[in-house]
Amino acid sequence: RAEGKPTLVNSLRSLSNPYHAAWNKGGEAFAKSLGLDYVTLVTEGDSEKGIADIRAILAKTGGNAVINIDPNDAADARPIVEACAKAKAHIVTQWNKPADLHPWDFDPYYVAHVSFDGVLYGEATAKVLIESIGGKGGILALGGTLSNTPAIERKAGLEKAIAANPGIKLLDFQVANWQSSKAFDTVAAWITRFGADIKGIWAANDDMAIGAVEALRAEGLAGKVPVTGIDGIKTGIDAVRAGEMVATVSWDPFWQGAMGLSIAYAARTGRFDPAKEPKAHREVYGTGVVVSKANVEAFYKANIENEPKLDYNDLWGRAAGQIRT
Amino acid sequence: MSLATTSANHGERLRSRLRKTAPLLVLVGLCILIGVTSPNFLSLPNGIRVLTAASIPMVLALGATFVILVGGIDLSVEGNIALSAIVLSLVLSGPLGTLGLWAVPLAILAGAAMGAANGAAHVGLRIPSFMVTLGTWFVGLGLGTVLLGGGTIRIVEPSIRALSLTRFVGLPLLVWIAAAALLVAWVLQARTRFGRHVYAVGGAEDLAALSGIRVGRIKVLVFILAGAFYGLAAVMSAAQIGQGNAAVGDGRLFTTITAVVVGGTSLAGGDGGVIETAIGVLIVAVLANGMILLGIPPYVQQAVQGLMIIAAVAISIDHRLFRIVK
Amino acid sequence: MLETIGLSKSFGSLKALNDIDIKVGRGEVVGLVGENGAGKSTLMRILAGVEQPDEGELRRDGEPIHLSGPLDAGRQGIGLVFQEQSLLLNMSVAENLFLGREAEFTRFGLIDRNKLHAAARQQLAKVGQTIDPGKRVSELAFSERQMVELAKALTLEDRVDRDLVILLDEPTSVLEQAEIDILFARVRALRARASFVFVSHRLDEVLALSDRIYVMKDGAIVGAMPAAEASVPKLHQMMVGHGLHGEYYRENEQRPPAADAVLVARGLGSGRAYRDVDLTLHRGEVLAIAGVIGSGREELIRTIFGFEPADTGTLEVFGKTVVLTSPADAVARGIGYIPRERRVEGLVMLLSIAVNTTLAGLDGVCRRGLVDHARERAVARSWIDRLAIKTSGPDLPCSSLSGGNQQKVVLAKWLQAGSGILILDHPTRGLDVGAKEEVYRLIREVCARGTAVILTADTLEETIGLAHTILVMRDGRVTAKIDAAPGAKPAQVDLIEYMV
Amino acid sequence: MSAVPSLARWRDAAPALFLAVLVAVITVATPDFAQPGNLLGVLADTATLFVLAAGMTFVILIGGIDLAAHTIASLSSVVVALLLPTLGYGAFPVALAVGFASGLFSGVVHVRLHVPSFIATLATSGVVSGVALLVSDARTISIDAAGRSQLAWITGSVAGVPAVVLIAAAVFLACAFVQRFTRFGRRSLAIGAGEPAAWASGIRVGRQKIIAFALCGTLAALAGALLAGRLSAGTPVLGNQLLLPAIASVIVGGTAITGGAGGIGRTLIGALIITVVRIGMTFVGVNIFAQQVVFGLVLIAAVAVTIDRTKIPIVK
Ligand SMILES: Nc1ncnc2c1ncn2[C@@H]1O[C@H](COP(=O)(O)OP(=O)(O)OP(=O)(O)O)[C@@H](O)[C@H]1O
Ligand SMILES: Nc1ncnc2c1ncn2[C@@H]1O[C@H](COP(=O)(O)OP(=O)(O)OP(=O)(O)O)[C@@H](O)[C@H]1O
Ligand SMILES: [Mg+2]
Ligand SMILES: [Mg+2]
Repeated sequence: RAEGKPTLVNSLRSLSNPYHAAWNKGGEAFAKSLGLDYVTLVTEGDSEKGIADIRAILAKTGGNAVINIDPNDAADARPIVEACAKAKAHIVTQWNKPADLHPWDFDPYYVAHVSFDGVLYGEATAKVLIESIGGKGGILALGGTLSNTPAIERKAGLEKAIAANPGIKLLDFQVANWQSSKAFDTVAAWITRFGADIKGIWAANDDMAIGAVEALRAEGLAGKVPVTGIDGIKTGIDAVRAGEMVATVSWDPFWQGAMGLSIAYAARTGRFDPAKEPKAHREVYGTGVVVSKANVEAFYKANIENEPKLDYNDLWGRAAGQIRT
Repeated sequence: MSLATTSANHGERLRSRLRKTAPLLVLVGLCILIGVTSPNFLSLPNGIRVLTAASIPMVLALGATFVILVGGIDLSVEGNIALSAIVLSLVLSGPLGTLGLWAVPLAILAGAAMGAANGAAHVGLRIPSFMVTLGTWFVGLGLGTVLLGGGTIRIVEPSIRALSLTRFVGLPLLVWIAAAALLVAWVLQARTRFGRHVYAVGGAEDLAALSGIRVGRIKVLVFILAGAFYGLAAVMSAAQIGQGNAAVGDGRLFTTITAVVVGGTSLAGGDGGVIETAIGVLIVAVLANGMILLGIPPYVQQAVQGLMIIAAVAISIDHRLFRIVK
Repeated sequence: MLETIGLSKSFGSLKALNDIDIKVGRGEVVGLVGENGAGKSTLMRILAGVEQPDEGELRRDGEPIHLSGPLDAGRQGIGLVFQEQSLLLNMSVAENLFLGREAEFTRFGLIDRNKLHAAARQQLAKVGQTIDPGKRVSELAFSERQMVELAKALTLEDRVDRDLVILLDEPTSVLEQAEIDILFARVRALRARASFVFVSHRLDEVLALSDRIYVMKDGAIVGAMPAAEASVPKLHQMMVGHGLHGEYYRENEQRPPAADAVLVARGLGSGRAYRDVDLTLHRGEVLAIAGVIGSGREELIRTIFGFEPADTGTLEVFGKTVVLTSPADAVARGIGYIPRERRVEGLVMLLSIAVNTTLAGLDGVCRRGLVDHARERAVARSWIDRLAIKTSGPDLPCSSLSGGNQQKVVLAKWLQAGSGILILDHPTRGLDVGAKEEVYRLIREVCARGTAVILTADTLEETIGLAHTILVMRDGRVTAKIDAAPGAKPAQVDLIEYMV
Repeated sequence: MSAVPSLARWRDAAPALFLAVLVAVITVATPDFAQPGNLLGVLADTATLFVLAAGMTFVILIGGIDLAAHTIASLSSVVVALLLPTLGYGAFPVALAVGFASGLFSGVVHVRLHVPSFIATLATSGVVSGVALLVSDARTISIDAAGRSQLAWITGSVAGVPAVVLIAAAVFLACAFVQRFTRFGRRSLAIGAGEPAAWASGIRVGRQKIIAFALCGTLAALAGALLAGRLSAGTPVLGNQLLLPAIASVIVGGTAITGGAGGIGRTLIGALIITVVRIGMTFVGVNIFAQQVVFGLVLIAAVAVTIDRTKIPIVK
């Protein structure tokens, strides 16, 4: 059976958020373009379930699978990659993996790891925020869950931007677990504590940014205190268009869902030999788009109003260098 | 009868009264404590913010109170919110977009329907409520995800957003809704037959049945009522953050049950009530608000909150009355 | 006006009722007696619509009726005062009295609390009680609860126009004499409107109150006679199958206690409940404590078992001064306790007889610290034999046993634990005469083997009959210590003098 | 002895039958499922969940609940990952001790302060995750290649059987032994089925309860160590999604949530049911959007079949 057509597999954290829903759509679109079977796996945040599901799919397909995964936790990547290599299935990981696990340790099955530079983009949104308040004043920051790697990186980016702008003071940092409702209550309490000292709010994702915007709106401050998010979900883009958020970053999850599979599929079908690819293509940063007032309308037309058009064969078009460790 | 026993009873009752008011004292003490260290806390605008933050948990906890009073537990809170919020946003954004406020009763109906399913499975199949509602938690989240394909719908309908953005006598409508829900719940609990029967079933359902109370029906009604409250809370959440998706209810379950228990309602059933719950909700809301005002670092917030809640419950539980605590 | 024709009811393979025909006439008080497990409560529950018969029918004034539930029975004027307490502890007296009938007190769907409380006060007055209707039932004494139960059944009076049938299932077992008098007076006064079915294990009461008496045995009626023609020995003969032993307590078989003291209390006191209590208990002695409710005797024995520590005084057990802060402490010192509420504090009803037998003395069936199941079963079996517990095996849950047999398992538990001091808190409550005799025999037996017993009994008669020594308490103080050696028993009046 | 098993026997066998039917249905749909290799994989994937649920069983049997077990597992994974480089195998006993202490804390707060276990353990979970975040500095701690050699007892296999399966089997036997043959086991059952009677029989109820929580904490820590082994890393959130499946395993097996009836054997079957349903859905190819719905419904169906209502007079 290993000679037959491979099954395409996307494994994600959950389907109940827009980010992963778009990722899944990308995977579906790619599978449709090739007419291959497509399976989605969801970890529901449970590492054990994520690993068990991968094992199950490997057992079911006899290893004839191409897997694109956003591991639930960095730690999950190793057992998953080991299982894939053992079953001779090709895999691309995204976002999370332990620093000491490398694709070239498992040639040719561990094709690549794709991530986005959280520090870079956390800094980028912070810069837009700082700029929008004229480089002076107090800002607040909403983080994701404390131990999450992207959350940590994005916060590091924020701190870099603040360090570069002595006029800016980080009044407080709180985590809102990526949730808008928690962000709402946190920002409300901040308004009590800091009042007019609040010049801007930086959030590690769009959901929390939306919660912040709404908390500001409830106090008649929406649009007056600039907010930034990250992720580029539709409601975030809408808020940028409305001027209530000043920036977000789009990772293009549609691209992640499609191209992760495309890269691994290309390796499986022999279009390239991973072992011969440079490291910059094995541990690769993708390109995010910082969406701000300047480019939001164009972005909206190209990506939200229309389904993004991708060239599935352009494997490295968005490669932005090798991942730092 | 001798004097000794009657006056002993007197002392006993006095103490149990004191214990009953303990959660209120804890709340007041907490407010004073935070107020002293962070004077802004006691300002009017912050009072309004605390009430706003308490409004959604309040409605959720009111629903859960009834379930806990009959001796059950409802874990489906988050699933129910997801489903109801998505029904709301679909009705608003779908072909029926002009329905406006009418989407609200539909969402509440969706919540009530899920409650009815809980009650029917619990009573009809004789499955512990813990397990039924654990199951329907997944079912609700799943249905919500299916209906929306995982996306988010923005809610722009002004009449819905008004629930969060319009103020009446200085308070957002959300707070008024929570207050109205509290009033309705209190009347139901304290002044209606239904309320009496809820306590009877929670006290001892076999004995209640002997007095001719239809235990099964009361339980189903309780789950429906709870579901309707969750549906209302879903509407409020969606109105507050202006979007509906399967994640709007995330993290609500444990805070809800915590609030109920902190208020002094016994998880064994039959004891406590919605006024107690209201105080419990306020304790939890004040604590959350206070921790940010005091600038307690995120690392230790959960721990601090946990310890405070242990303290609050330990102070207010009357261990003479509740010898057996499970 | 109420009759049953060929009623039968089975629980699984057990035939609890077999072809029962009884009649209750207008204004009549019908006594119903029988051993534990004879089927009395089952019959009462069917009459009250709580359970449905498998066969047979009920007739009301000659018309066949079908009772689908307790409410239905209420509509027919039939009310039941339950054997087990049926009040909800978490609700107020008034709420309990009118539970299920709140509709009568609602206006626009809301309950009118004042109206409810007024009605409750009126209802309580009928049974001579002035309890605050807003009080939680959990705050009431057991006897008060029983009177509230009666008042609850009597709410039928105002509800139904026709004649009433009130079913009283062992209403007197938790009452003191004064309250029993109120109850009986009430029953007699109501005969103009109501008939009664009265179940009790106290045969003299049944004889005193009833017009006619039915005797049940093994689910069938084995005798019916006017009360005038009945007597305690005759009823006993019919129920148990053998005659009543000439002398109930067999004084001649009581052995005198030994001289050595096993438990000595000096100046014991606890809050307002009791104070300055001195007592000495000897090996093989039955020390009975007499007193009305509020005399402090309940609290005193609970102190001795470690439920509530005393505030003052000292306690010496087997020669050692001890402070008992929990039952575990008491058990470790060799004290055992047979509670009044055996379903709650005596047995773990859903677990097997074997497990319950070793609950307090698990060490006895352990080998190298581990539970030896074979040994445990053997031990349980031997107790089943020695105490003649009616059951088909040690693995059955205690919930399958009748009251008397449950009591024997509790006793077995303490004997297995090797307790040298047993506290018996109303040990014969709810037991039939045969079972009572059984318990009396066991008490004599354990005393003969050196166990010392502290007893609070159901009746004065029992107190006097069983005790070697009687301590009388009033208002928290010991008012008399009366010798009750066999052959030199005091009279009841001698005790009452010190009790009230 | 009759040839036809009595009703009671059928009732005891209900959970196992349900499991067998599940496996049969999945195998019919996708025969590969029943391959020995895959079945061993299923067992291995059940191991961690089972160990956590085993601890939970003790607590649920006495009528309590432990909502901190998952955070204890996470903390333990962090402790293992942090200490493995310096302490080597010594890291595991330390992790177990930390779990024991956390469970002890829950138990003491619950029993001595009379706080309902639901709240006491919820609060403990906050404290424990706080500690986990602090000691790990909120980061994933990878176990490097050197450390991984000391994980062989978790990651390896013996005669083709994954080591975790053997560990879980040992835990099962130990727990079954404790429940059946120790005084603690017997007393917990009595406490769950009739706390007042147990107390009035001289059982030190408080102490037994605390032991149950401490045991649960220790087993949770073992589960965390297994997780750390399987993932070669410790993180402060590693076990976080295991709480509900663990509780569900206990109840799906037929142990009463109110305590007093059930046991470790039932939990084993319950954990297998949970894993088989989850993996089975992937195998059969149930639509991803429908999976949560199916999972929820199967849970409900499973309990409907498995609970022994004769031992639970009132279903709450
Ligand atoms: N729900 C039930 N399930 C099984 N057996 C039952 C049930 N109720 C009663 N029995 C059995 O039916 C028989 C009659 O019980 P019942 O309670 O009517 O006796 P009783 O005459 O009232 O005894 P007592 O004097 O102890 O109150 C007993 O053997 C009892 O064990
Ligand atoms: N006065 C009482 N009446 C009935 N039950 C009680 C009473 N006091 C305690 N209990 C029972 O004991 C349990 C725990 O009580 P406690 O904390 O005193 O432990 P303990 O049984 O005395 O054991 P330890 O020796 O470990 O203290 C309670 O949950 C309850 O079941
Ligand atoms: Mg009876
Ligand atoms: Mg103690």
